[in-house]
Amino acid sequence: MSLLLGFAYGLAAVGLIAGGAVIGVWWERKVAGRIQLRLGPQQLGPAGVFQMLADVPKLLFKEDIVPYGADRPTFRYAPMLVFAPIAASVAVVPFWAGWAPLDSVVGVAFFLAVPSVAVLGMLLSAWASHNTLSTIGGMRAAAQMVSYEVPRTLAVLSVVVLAGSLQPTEITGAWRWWWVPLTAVGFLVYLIASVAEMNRGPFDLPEAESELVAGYFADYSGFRWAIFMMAEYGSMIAAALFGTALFLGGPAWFAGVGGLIAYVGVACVIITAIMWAKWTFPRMRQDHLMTFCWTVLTPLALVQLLVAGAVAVWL
Amino acid sequence: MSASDITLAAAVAAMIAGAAGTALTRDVTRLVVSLGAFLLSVAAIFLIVASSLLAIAQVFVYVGGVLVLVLFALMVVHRDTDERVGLDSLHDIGAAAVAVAVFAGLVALLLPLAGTTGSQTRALPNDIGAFLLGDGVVAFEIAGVLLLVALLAVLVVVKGGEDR
Amino acid sequence: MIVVIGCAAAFAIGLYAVLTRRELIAILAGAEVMLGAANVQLVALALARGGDPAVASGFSLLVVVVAAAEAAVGLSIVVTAYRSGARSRLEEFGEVDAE
Amino acid sequence: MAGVDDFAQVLESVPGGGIILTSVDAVADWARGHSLWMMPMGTACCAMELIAASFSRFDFDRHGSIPRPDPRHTDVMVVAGTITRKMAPAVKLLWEQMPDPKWCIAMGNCAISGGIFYYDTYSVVRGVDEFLPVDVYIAGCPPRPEALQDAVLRLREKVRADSMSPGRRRAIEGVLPLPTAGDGTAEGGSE
Repeated sequence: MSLLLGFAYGLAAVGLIAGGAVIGVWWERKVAGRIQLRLGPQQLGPAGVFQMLADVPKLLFKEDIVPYGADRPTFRYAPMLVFAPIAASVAVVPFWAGWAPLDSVVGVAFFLAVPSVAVLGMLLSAWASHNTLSTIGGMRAAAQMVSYEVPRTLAVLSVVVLAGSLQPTEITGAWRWWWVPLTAVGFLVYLIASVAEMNRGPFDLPEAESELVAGYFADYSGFRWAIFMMAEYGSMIAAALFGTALFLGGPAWFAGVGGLIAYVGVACVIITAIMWAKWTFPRMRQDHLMTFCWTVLTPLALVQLLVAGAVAVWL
Repeated sequence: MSASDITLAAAVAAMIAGAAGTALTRDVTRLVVSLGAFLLSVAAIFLIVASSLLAIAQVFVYVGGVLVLVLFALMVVHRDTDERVGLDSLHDIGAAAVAVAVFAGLVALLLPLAGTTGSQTRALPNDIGAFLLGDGVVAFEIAGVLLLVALLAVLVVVKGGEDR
Repeated sequence: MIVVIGCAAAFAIGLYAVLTRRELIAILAGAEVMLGAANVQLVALALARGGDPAVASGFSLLVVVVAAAEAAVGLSIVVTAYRSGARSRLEEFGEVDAE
Repeated sequence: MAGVDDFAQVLESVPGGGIILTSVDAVADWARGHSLWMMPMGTACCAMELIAASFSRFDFDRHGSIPRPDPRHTDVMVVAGTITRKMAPAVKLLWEQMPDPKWCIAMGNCAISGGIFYYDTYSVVRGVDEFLPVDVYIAGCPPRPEALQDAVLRLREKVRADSMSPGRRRAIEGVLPLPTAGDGTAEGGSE
């Protein structure tokens, strides 16, 4: 019975991530258009909302290229290894006050740990392409993602310390409004590190499609490439939902359906802000990226943790 | 035999399969995938018998950290070879005999100990935290110092390699 | 019980990998297998003997952390050895350079 | 694409298979026509107009066309500019790296015929159709972005007339000259 329920949750999570990615790509093209003084997709449906209905079948009907010399099974299934952990991480998001699909006592650690398996999929896909440039792109991605996990985890820890629990539903239950000013720096660090973690601009060195030509997925075409894109958007959705729940209280504002709507609405605003940042800031250089992580974000997160710890002791 | 026993048996089987793959495969990616399967099934066993925090730590540290490092090192070392890399090994009777002997010894030694049934409860994260900052605080701090030393050691080793 | 036997088998397989492999990183992977098996064995035996699960888990947590440090140092040594003369196999370490 | 071709052949021989084939064709062609991602192969001054076409004032994204510099992710290669004999192998390699189905737009006189370099030059390829199957030609030196948008809309009409089955090309909407049904695999000016 619980197995069936888990299966249903899994399907729902994949649907949420894939559907969210489809809507997200359309929304991103509209946001990018507005920022660059254009309109974005317009022709299919009102304001081009059905643009993705054309893009997805097109990618499905594209040729599925496996390059010469590639490690066939690894090349084919590595995208799934990138997508699956990110879809799994949605399981611990507390959508409802006191309820999450997987209400684990180590939910926060789950959310931080499971997506890190995706790095492995990226490295494997880079290595399996049998392409020097892909390999270098994969190493760039791995270095960035492993490094940015540190400030991200430290930033989340400040909320964990305040709530005294690793369970997301308990954290949202214990949430108080004054946590927001107290953990504002931590939230900022979390957002920046999450953006770097999902390989989006201004930290999209692993992709950098206009300069470095798409790093580790350079040799993927058609739907396998779309899976990488879906993983990126899925990780953005998951990070926004989880950050809203932990730092801003998320579903704890109102009881019932109103809470869910407000929660998802705020998460959508955060997603829009992430897109805004991508289309506004220029891309960082690789060494600046790593320096920024270790000399700015990590100390900031540590200070935030110290402050939160002091307050937690003082209370 | 209950459902959890079956899950446990499956996890143990996956663990042995992963270990065998790590020992026998000749391909770099197969080695990494096997090692990943091994580490994940270890996490599954931890989840079933001991504690969810331990399982998550295993995934975080090993799969997300150590395994990525292993793959990273493999990619650095074999970067300039053009054909697919083969990992050769020197199979011989002696090594197999030693391994079998160790296995037999371990089973003979440990199986009598495992006969008694102990507590079946799993540890909560709070209990583990209370232990680590209570009775185990010395070990905890030493581990922290060791991590710092390891961090410095890695920096020194890699920097030294660059200077040479 | 099944865990104890399984861990002994995995440990032996890891030992076999360490003994037969010629590539340094593959040897390290074998060592990781041995460490993981020993760690599970530790927890399983502690629980089977009626130990406190929190103590067993906490101890294993420390082992995991320390093993990660060991892996990082080992891999950095491998990469450095490779960079100073492209050696990543065991035979090539027969003669250590004079300096 | 051999598997798709075989499948299409089987479908055509089965009674009622044609209905499935044309339905799938309709969906696929609609999707492909409205999502023509560009491989910007800009080598000379036409590239400026190509870049201008994507940004404000002209906005290629309206038509669902976005530039992707990775050949593996794109559908249509826009050759904008002079292609020299040294560059030609690189262009051909990039073309071959694009996944099927793919199309090519020759933008500007240099890409069509060598343009002003047609005479007295040893180094310029006289038109990219010497080595690429060009679908749409845009005249001009350089053509305005509007001309490029018109080319994409023309290409969309051509895509809409395409079929999975090599023997079956549907009745053509618009005025584009295309090979009629039955004369085999010719596609644009390829062979």
